[in-house]
Amino acid sequence: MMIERTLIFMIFLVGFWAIIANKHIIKKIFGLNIINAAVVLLFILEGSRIGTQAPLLDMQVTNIVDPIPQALMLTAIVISVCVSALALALSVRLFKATGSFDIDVIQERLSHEQ
Amino acid sequence: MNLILLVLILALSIFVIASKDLLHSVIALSGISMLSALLFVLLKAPDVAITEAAVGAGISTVIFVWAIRHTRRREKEES
Amino acid sequence: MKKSNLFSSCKVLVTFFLIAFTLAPILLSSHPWPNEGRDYLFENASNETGASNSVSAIYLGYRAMDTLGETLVLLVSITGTMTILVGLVKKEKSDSPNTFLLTRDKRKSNQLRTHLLEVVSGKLGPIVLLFGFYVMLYGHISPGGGFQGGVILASGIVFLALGNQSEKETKLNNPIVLARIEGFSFLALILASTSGMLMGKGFFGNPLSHISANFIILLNIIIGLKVGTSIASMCIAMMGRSHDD
Amino acid sequence: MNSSNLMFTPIVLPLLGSALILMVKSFSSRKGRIIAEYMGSAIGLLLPLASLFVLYPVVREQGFLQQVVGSWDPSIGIMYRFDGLSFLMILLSQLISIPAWIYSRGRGPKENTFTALFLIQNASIAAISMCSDLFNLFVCLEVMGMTAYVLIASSKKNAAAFASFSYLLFSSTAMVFFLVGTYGLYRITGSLSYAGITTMIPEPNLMSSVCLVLITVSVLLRVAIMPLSFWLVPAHSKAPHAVSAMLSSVLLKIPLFSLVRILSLVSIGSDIGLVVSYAGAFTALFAVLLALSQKDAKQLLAYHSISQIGYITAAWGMALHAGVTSKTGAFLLSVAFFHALYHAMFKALLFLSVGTTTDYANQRNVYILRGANAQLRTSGEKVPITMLCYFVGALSITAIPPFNGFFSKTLLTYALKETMQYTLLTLAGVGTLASFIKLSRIYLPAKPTGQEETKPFPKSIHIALSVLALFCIAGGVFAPQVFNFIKELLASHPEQEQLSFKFFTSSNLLKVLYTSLGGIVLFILAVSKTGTKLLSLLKNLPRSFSDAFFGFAVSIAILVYVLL
Repeated sequence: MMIERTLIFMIFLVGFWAIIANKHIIKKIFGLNIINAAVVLLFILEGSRIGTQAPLLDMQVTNIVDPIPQALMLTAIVISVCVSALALALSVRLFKATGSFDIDVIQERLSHEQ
Repeated sequence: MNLILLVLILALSIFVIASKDLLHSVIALSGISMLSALLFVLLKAPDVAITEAAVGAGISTVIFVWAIRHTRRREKEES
Repeated sequence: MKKSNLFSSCKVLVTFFLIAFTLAPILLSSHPWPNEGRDYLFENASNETGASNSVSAIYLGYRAMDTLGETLVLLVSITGTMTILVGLVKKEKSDSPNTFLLTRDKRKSNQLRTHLLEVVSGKLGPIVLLFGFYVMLYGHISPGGGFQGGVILASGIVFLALGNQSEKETKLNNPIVLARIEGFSFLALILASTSGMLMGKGFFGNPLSHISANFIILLNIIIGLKVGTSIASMCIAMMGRSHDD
Repeated sequence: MNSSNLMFTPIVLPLLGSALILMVKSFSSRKGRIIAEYMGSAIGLLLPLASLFVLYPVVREQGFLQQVVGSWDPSIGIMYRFDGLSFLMILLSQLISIPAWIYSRGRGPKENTFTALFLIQNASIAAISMCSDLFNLFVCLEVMGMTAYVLIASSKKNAAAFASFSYLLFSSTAMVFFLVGTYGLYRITGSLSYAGITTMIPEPNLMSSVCLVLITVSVLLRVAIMPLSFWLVPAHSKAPHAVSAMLSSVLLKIPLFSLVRILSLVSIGSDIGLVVSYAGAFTALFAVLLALSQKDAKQLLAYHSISQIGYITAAWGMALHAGVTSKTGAFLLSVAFFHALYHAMFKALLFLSVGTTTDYANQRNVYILRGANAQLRTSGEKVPITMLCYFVGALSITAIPPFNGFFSKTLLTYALKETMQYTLLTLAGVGTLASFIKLSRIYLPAKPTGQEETKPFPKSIHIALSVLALFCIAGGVFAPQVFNFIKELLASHPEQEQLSFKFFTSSNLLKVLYTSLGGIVLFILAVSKTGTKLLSLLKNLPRSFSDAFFGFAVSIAILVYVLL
C-alpha cells in the first residue's frame, strides 16, 4: 500500500522536475501530463481500496469501489488533455516564430519584438 | 500486479524526461497512458480506463505527434 | 555566467524539495478512505437517476455541472487550437504540402500513406463509427458514455477521411458539416440543461421525471455528437484542411 | 420560474448567447453572423443585468439563495449559493465586460469566436462566484483560465503567444496542486462541498492545513500577489486591449473573492488571511517601484494592476483575519470589494485609453512618445476624448479627490489604520503618483507630425471610454451610497448603521497633498541620474521561468510554516 503511494509520489516528482528544471517547452508539457497522470492514478488507486467490484449496480453486486473519484477523474483527464493541446499549439507557434524550443531563448528573442 | 505496472510507469516517465528524441518521448507517454488504462481496469474503474485509453493514449498522442512533425524532432544539444 | 547558473540550479533544487516536503503528507497519507458517498450511491444511484452505471449517474446526474464545464473547456481549447492552426497553415501553405489529404500529385511524402492504410482505414471507419455509437448509447448501463463514445466517433471519422480513395469529400468528413453538427449540439446541450428550469426541476434537472434514464441518454447523445465532431474537425484541420471563413 | 431558478440565469444566458453565435456561424453567411453576434451579446451581456435587478430584493430579504444543481441530495450534488458576494461579483464582471466588448467592436479582435469566448468567460465568472463545491470550483477556474489563454493568444503578436503559454503552464501546474488539495480534503472528509468539508474537519491537523494551503496558493496565483505574479505582466501587456481590461479588472478579483467562501468557514482561514494581507501590502509597494522603472506603457499599467491588487488583498486578508461574520471583518471585506470595484473601473479605462493612444501613435515607449494627443488628432479624433478619459483614470488611480479612487483608497487606508500595512500602502500611493506623472508625459504637447487623415475614428472606442469615465466620476460623486450598498449586501447582521466615516476631513485632504508632493519629489528623483540607474537595476532583475515556480514553492512553504 505504502509502496504504491510512494511510487506515485515519485512519478509526480519526476513530472514536476521536468516542469521546473527542463528548459525545453515540450518537455515541460510532458511534465504537466505526467503530474496529471500521477494525480489521476492516486485518486483511482485510493478510491478502489474500499471495495472489490466495479461500480455497475447489478443485482448481485454488493461491495463496489468508490465511484466518485472515478467520475471526477473523467473530468480531470479531459481537462488535462485540453490544456496540453492548447499548450502544444502555442508552442508550435512559438517555434515557428523563434526557431527554438528553449524557454529562455524564446523569451529573449521575443523581448526585442515591439 | 499493481506494483509492476506502477514501476513500469515510473520507468517510462523517467524515459520521457530523459530521452533526447521527442518522438520516443511521445510514444513513451502514450505507453504511460496505456499502462494506466490497464491499471484502471484492474482497479475496477472501467469508465476511466476507456477514457484514458481513448483520450490519453489516442487524442493526445495524435496532437503531440502533429506538433513534433511540424517542428523539430530532436532536442538540440547545447552548443 | 557560471555563478548565476549555479544560483538558478540551487533555486530549482530548493523548489523541488520544498514541494516534495509539503506534498509528502498528502500523497503518502494513509487516512482511511471515506465511504459515505459510496454508500449513498450504492443505495440510491440506480433509483434516483435510472442509470445502473453509477459513474455515469454521477457524471451526468449528480455532478452534471462539472460535465458542462468540461465540455466548455474542450470547446474553448479546440477553438483556440484551431485558430492558431489556421494561422499556421495559412502561412506555410505554399512551401510544405506534406499533408495527408492533398491529392496524390501534390503530396510530397507519399511513402507514409500506403495503399494498405487507405484500404484498411476506409473499411474500418464504419465499424469504428458503429462502435462509437454503441459506447455512446449504452453509457448508462455499461462502461462508457457520451464523451468516450464521441472520441471513438471522432477516430471513425478520421479513418473515413484517411481511407478516402476517390479524393472526394463525403458528408461526414466535410468540415462545414462537422461544424454545423457541433454548433447545433452545443445549443442543444444548453437548452437541455435549462429545460429542467422550465419544468420546475431546477437547473440541469431531469425535465421528465427523476426515475428514468432518458435524460442521461439524451445528454450522452448530445455530448457524444459535440465531442466527436469537434475533435474530428480539429484532426482534419491538423491534416491541412479547415472550415475557412 | 421561481427566484431560485433565476439565480442560474447569469450562467445560462451568456452560454445561450455564445451557443447562438457559434451555431449561426456555421450555418449562415456574413450578414447573418453579424446579426447573431449582436443578438448573442445582447442576450449574454444585458439580460444578466436585468436578472440581477430582479434578484436584488430577494437577496436583500433572504440573505442568500441556494440550490443543488439538478435538485439532488445536498450530500452528493453540487451546491450553488447566491448571496451578496456573488451578486456583487457578477455585477462587477457585467459592468466592465459591457464597455470592454463595445471597445472590441472598434479595435479589439473582431472574429465571431471572440464574442463567443468572451461570453463563455462571463458565464464561468458567474459560476465561480456562486459555486460552493471544490471540484466544481476547479472546473470553473479551468474554464475561465482556458478562455483567458485563448483570448490572450488571439493577438497577432508572437509575444502574446509566449505570454499565453507562460500563463497556461504556470496556472495549469498550480491547478494540479489544487487537485492534490482536493484529494486530501476528500480523503479526510468524504465530501466536496464547502459545508460538508467544514463540518467534517474537527480541529486543524497537518494534512487538512496543507491541503487548504495548496488550494489557497493555487487560487491566489491567478490573483497574482507578489511571489506569484510572474505571469501577469506579459499576459496583461501583450493581450488585445479589451482583453487586458477584462483580465486586470475582473479576472484578478473573482478568484480572490471566491476564496472567501471556503476560507471564512475554516478556522485556519484567519491565519492565512493575516499572511496574505502582509504579502499584499508588500506587493503594493514593490510593484509600484517596478512600475516606476518600466518603459513600456502597457507594462507600466500591468505593474499597477499588481500593486492595486496588493491594496485589495491587504484589506481582504485582514477581513479574513477578523472573521468575515464579525463587524470589523464585514467592514474590511466591503472596503476590499469597494476598492476592487473602483479599481476595475479606472484600470479598465486606463488600459483602453492608453492602448488606443499607443496604437495610433505606434509607439509604446514612454520615454520616446510625446504629443500623443496630436497623433490621435491626425488619425481622425476630433474631440480629445481619449486624452480626457485617460486623465480621469489617472487622477482616479492616484487618489485625487473628486474621482472615485480617492474614496476607495482613503477608506481602505483608514480601515487598516494602526497596522504595518498602513505605512506600506501610503508609500505605495506616493509611488503610484510618481509613475503616473511619468506615464502622463506621453500627452505632453510636441510638434505635430504626419498628415491629417480623413479616416473616421471608431465611435465604439469613444462610447466605451466615456461609459467607463462616467463610472469613475459617478463613483466619486456617489461614493458613500455605493459603499453602503456594498456593505448592506456583504454584512450578515441585519442591523447595520450607515457609514459614519467622513471623506472630506482636513486630515484626509492634507494626506492627499502630502502624497502628491511626495509623488512629485519621487518623480524628480526617479528621472535624476542616480534614480535612473537604480531603477534600471530594478528593472533588469533576472526574471526567468524557474523563478516563478520558486515563488510558488516558497509561498506554499511559508504558509505551511506559519500554520504549524
